[in-house]
Amino acid sequence: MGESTAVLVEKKHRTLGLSDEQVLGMYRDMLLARKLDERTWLLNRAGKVPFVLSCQGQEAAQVGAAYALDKEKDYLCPYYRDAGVVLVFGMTARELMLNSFARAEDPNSGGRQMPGHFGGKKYRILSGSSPVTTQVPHAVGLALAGRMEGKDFVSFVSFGEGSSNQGDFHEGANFAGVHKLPVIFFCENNRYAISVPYSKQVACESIADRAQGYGFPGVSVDGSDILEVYRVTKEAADRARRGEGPTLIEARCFRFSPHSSDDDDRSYRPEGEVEEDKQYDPLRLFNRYLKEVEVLTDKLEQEIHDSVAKIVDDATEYAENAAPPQPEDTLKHVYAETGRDGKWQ
Amino acid sequence: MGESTAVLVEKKHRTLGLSDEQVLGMYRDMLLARKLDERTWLLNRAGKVPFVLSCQGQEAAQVGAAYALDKEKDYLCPYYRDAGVVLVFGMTARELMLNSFARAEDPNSGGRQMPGHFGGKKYRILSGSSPVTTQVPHAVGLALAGRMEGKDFVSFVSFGEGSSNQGDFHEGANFAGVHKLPVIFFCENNRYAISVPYSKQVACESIADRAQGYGFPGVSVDGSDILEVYRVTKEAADRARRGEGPTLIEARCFRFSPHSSDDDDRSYRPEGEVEEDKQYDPLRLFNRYLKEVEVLTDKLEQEIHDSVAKIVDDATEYAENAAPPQPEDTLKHVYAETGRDGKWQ
Amino acid sequence: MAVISYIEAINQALREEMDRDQKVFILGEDVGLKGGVFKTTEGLYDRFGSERVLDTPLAESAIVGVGIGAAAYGFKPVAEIQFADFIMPAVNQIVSEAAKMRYRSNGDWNCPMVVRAPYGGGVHGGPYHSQCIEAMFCNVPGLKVVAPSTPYDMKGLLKSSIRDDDPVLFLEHKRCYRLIKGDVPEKDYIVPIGKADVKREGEDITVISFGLTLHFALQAAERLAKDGYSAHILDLRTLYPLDKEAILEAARKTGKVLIVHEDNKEGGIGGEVAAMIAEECLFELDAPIKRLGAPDVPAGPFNGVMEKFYMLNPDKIYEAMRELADF
Amino acid sequence: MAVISYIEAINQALREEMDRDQKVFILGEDVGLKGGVFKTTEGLYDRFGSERVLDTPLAESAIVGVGIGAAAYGFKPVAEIQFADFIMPAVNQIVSEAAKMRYRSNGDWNCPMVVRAPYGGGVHGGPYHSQCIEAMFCNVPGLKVVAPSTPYDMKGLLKSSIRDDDPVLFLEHKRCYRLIKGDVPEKDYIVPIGKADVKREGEDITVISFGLTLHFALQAAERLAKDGYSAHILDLRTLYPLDKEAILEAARKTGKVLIVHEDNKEGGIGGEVAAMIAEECLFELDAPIKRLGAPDVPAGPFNGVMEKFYMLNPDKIYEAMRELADF
Ligand SMILES: Cc1ncc(C[n+]2csc(CCOP(=O)(O)OP(=O)(O)O)c2C)c(N)n1
Ligand SMILES: Cc1ncc(C[n+]2csc(CCOP(=O)(O)OP(=O)(O)O)c2C)c(N)n1
Ligand SMILES: [Mg+2]
Ligand SMILES: [Mg+2]
Repeated sequence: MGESTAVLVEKKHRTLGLSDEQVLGMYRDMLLARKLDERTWLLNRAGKVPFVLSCQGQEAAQVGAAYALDKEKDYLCPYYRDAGVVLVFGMTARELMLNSFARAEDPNSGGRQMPGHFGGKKYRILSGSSPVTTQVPHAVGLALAGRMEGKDFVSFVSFGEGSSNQGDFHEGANFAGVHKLPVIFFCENNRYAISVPYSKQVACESIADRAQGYGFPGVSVDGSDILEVYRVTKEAADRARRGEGPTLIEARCFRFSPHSSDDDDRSYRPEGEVEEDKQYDPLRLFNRYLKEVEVLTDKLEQEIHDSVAKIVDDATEYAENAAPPQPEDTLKHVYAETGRDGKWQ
Repeated sequence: MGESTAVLVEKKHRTLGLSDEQVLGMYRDMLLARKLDERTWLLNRAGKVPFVLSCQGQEAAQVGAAYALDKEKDYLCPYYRDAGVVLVFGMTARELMLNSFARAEDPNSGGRQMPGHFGGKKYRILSGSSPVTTQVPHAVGLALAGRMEGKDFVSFVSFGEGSSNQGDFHEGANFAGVHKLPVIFFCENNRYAISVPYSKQVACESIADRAQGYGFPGVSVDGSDILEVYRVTKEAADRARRGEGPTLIEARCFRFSPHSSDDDDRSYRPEGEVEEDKQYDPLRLFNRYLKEVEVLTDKLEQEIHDSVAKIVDDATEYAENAAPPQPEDTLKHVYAETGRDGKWQ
Repeated sequence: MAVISYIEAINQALREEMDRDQKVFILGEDVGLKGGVFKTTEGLYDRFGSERVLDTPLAESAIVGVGIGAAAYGFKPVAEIQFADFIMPAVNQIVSEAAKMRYRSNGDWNCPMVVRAPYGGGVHGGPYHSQCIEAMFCNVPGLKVVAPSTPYDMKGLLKSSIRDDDPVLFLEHKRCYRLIKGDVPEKDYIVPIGKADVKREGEDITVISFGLTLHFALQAAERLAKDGYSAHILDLRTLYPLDKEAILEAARKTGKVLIVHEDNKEGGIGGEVAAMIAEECLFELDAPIKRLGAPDVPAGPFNGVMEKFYMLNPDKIYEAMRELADF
Repeated sequence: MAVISYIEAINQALREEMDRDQKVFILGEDVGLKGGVFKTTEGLYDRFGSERVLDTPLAESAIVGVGIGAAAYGFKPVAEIQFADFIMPAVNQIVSEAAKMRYRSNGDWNCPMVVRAPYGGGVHGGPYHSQCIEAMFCNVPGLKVVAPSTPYDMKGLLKSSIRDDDPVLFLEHKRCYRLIKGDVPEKDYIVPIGKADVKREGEDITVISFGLTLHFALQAAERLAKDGYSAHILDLRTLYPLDKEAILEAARKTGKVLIVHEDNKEGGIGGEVAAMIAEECLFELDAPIKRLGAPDVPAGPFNGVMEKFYMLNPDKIYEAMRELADF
């Protein structure tokens, strides 16, 4: 029976059209996200990195969703935990570490924003801010722009479940629904908004229930199951590209870390909860799957882990030694500096 | 068969626990709302009243809902078309006309606000403003206050379907859902937001669909059928008073007038649409029902119409002759004038 | 040159810019089929279609937020807020997002969008269709705030704003829409953002204003001229960042300054104008820097008697000008 | 008297007012079980329960809007905005609703609520956890804006604000939370809203400030004293409406005025302060009215080097004070 399960499970990624190389890539990206994250906590405790926002527990949701998109043309409006998403779209470990160290070379903001505030035109990642959920209408605007240009890209926006209670979620989703725009609304529901548990945030069973009010499908998916996340996101992307409009996806995740490096979650999380949640550690689950289907051998696993460790070391060293911005850089980029006709000088 | 229908129908208001007197009162209030409204348009065209916002076509929804509430204790956050709601709660024709003429004595705002911006502490009507949907969280706050005091009143808030697309609708409804507060969210869906038709405002079939995202029931009702509106609102009020939380009601209405006296709807409404909609004139439908069940006789009808006409004349005359505010009144009521401890002087 | 109204200038600027650049599009409530509640977008829906003149759901934060996304992509959205009073739900998108997009991304992304908003009183609009909202936005680096007073400036500044690479809050005084008329060239021209303009040369006192009150001041200046005093009148045109050089030059010109705006006096942008002068050319002044604004109560009671009391008019401005001239 | 911190003063004021008046309650994000992200509400959840210390959904417009409804009913809500930067989604509820409730209802309804918001930089917060937001609200009749600098004022002003019959935007400088300590009486007292306070008597120059920069100015004054100059320092405490009388008196006292605030210079509230002086006592001045604020770029780059460049500090303030003293 172990055999047949393995075969059944094996069918899973192949059925989804994912090659062995691809799932290994997914595994590697999850692992890289996790390991970079763990490193930033160490750096934070060592006083080298002033702030950390974690992706731990949400890597399957992030990497699974990102793999379902087209890295060559789709647009992202990620949120602060989405290291897993931006890594898949090409942001390098060095770039993420430059971001954590707030170095001049950081492509996200040149050290201007807190870590986790992603952005990069070359990756089609729209710069994000701290006030939650503002990115939702932006994603709708990107999709609208694509539609007006006759492009077939999809616009992907992610946010926490707490953030889905902001007006901007409602207004953005409704706009996309009315205009049937190619947007994927991706909610990473880790059941906490800082200290506030799900039951004090929303009264519906699933954030996906909200889609009905906007006239498009809502899907809830196990966010620890990377292949399921891939599957539903791929379906949403296909729908969107076919011109059938938006989808709301809720990925049910866990938050393994405190909200941020400034938070102490012991005051509000039941003892033992995190440990229990870690049963569903997406990394471990995917590792197990890949071994069961014999795509990941012990040797390969070792190689991947070694290579990821090297990448993390290299990124840390590179970023730590990179130059900070110049003080006067503070004055740059408030407005465009060179003019076109009629422009500010 | 005509007979038996009548009997069946007759059962309707009785089944709902409404006496003949009550339904006649409802008819009278609908008629009064309609007639006052018609008069203000005449006054507007005559240059006497600078602005009109109409309730025509929505009277059944308004009066039906208001009758289902407890006039002695429930709180209202109505919107600008809700003459029918506030009349039931005790606002007089004179007061409404004082509002239209912007007189000093106007209890809503002393001539400070445009007509249709209702408010009156004595009626438990919280003062409303022009930016749409801001009243939704207010109603939730009133309900929260009642809950904290152990009161059993219900808080009723109404708004157009266009306004249900504002963030404040979402945030307010979600808050009420989480805290299971006694709020009735009452959407008067007249299928237009000024010139924008329903299809360009929302993509869901009914505004009531949105309730699912907040974990409470959503009901769509024929807003031209006053008894149905009464029924569903009564149910919602009972639920709320039993501590079972909010309800979202969509009343499907028609807008018989242009958006306001500043609007010309011929540029955007299909020709003949209003005429067709008038088949469902709630006043006519209720009149027919009351006659079918023989509660309204021709004689009674005449009496009611005469008395309403008199009330409208009296209100008009009274308000027209009432004093305007003093210019310097402009400076009053920015802050409290007399201090308590620690207060602004 | 043709004489057109302030509102016609808006309509022309929009049409010409949309003809000129396929990336320009309009979004807002009732801007399409209806042509806007004031008719500023009249005829554009027919000419450019429902995609480029987009009737949106009733949701200001989304109107601006969706515009930001499209602008970041490379479009040039012109978002209409139906009344400036209703911009409040969009403050987060304007201040936190549009204005900071370039800065926070270290110049990687930008947000070339215009947010048009009809502001001001004198139209029986009550407290929510009368407000001046500029002060709220004239402290937001990354944003530009423009408020033209004449059809010529309107057309030229709206074009500049649409062509600008950064977000512009574009304020139109709704009382001026049909009241103010003026010469406008037939051919394409622009008026640069960031430059104030002397609307009347004079020697005795300097009046600094913009919008409706600028016209009132011009009228008052005529009356003052009969008293034998000549007023120098500067139209700010851009409210943020202010044209400091022009302000100081105008102040120095006469040494007596009166700042006039329709907004409440305390916290109105007149404070910044006065402060610039008091910081940079205090000793060139011959009189205290005077400001005239609305009383510090919420803008615009609906009742006509109260509205008149609240609003400035040429007489009230004349009194203040005369007093300063006599000083 | 006991020496307590600025943040302790907040916590005490909240606790005492909640003890004193059953109608006072707190609502906001993470204010309950967690005791607030800064711990301002620590211990209150245990003492008063989940209903009077309400953890809300993540939705600022609802936090304020629900508060307004409860305040209109007769409660005294104290709404917490987690960081002042996140007040933007609630601007409509604050400006259109809370501030205008009394006026628009002709005095029939009112809105006695407090909106607390931690503002200011110097905490490695980046562009969205560092902003000064007062300028946006200091032009809104019906609203009061309070920003204490010391534990004594904090406790007394928070009590006054909670007892006030009108809405108060209550600004707490988050860098001061644990940095600033001071004497606070054991027994109940209040500090009146609307009154500025002389924090240091002096003869040579007048410095007008509030918040963190007030403390920097006090430090700079010590250094300046060694140069032989004495600085008179006024703490605004209430930012809207301003205490004009106290401002003019302080300006007259020395004839040389420096206004200092952490916010961007252009459009900051220093403009209004300077304008009041330039309008009312220009000829009593011996020097131009100087202002010192942040450069006109979005507040608070995250990187420490840039943040330091952006923020004022005692040295920068000393330089400006010395220059004015030498004038
Ligand atoms: C408008 C706004 N309000 C408050 C905050 C402070 N804040 C940052 S993250 C957060 C909780 C977000 O919860 P959720 O959306 O569930 O995302 P998660 O962090 O759990 O992934 C809060 C309250 C903010 N960033 N923006
Ligand atoms: C925030 C805000 N934006 C815009 C407006 C202008 N406006 C007034 S009513 C209205 C349409 C409202 O439509 P709906 O909610 O369907 O109500 P209806 O008038 O149809 O009853 C608009 C756009 C407003 N009052 N407030
Ligand atoms: Mg969460
Ligand atoms: Mg409608």
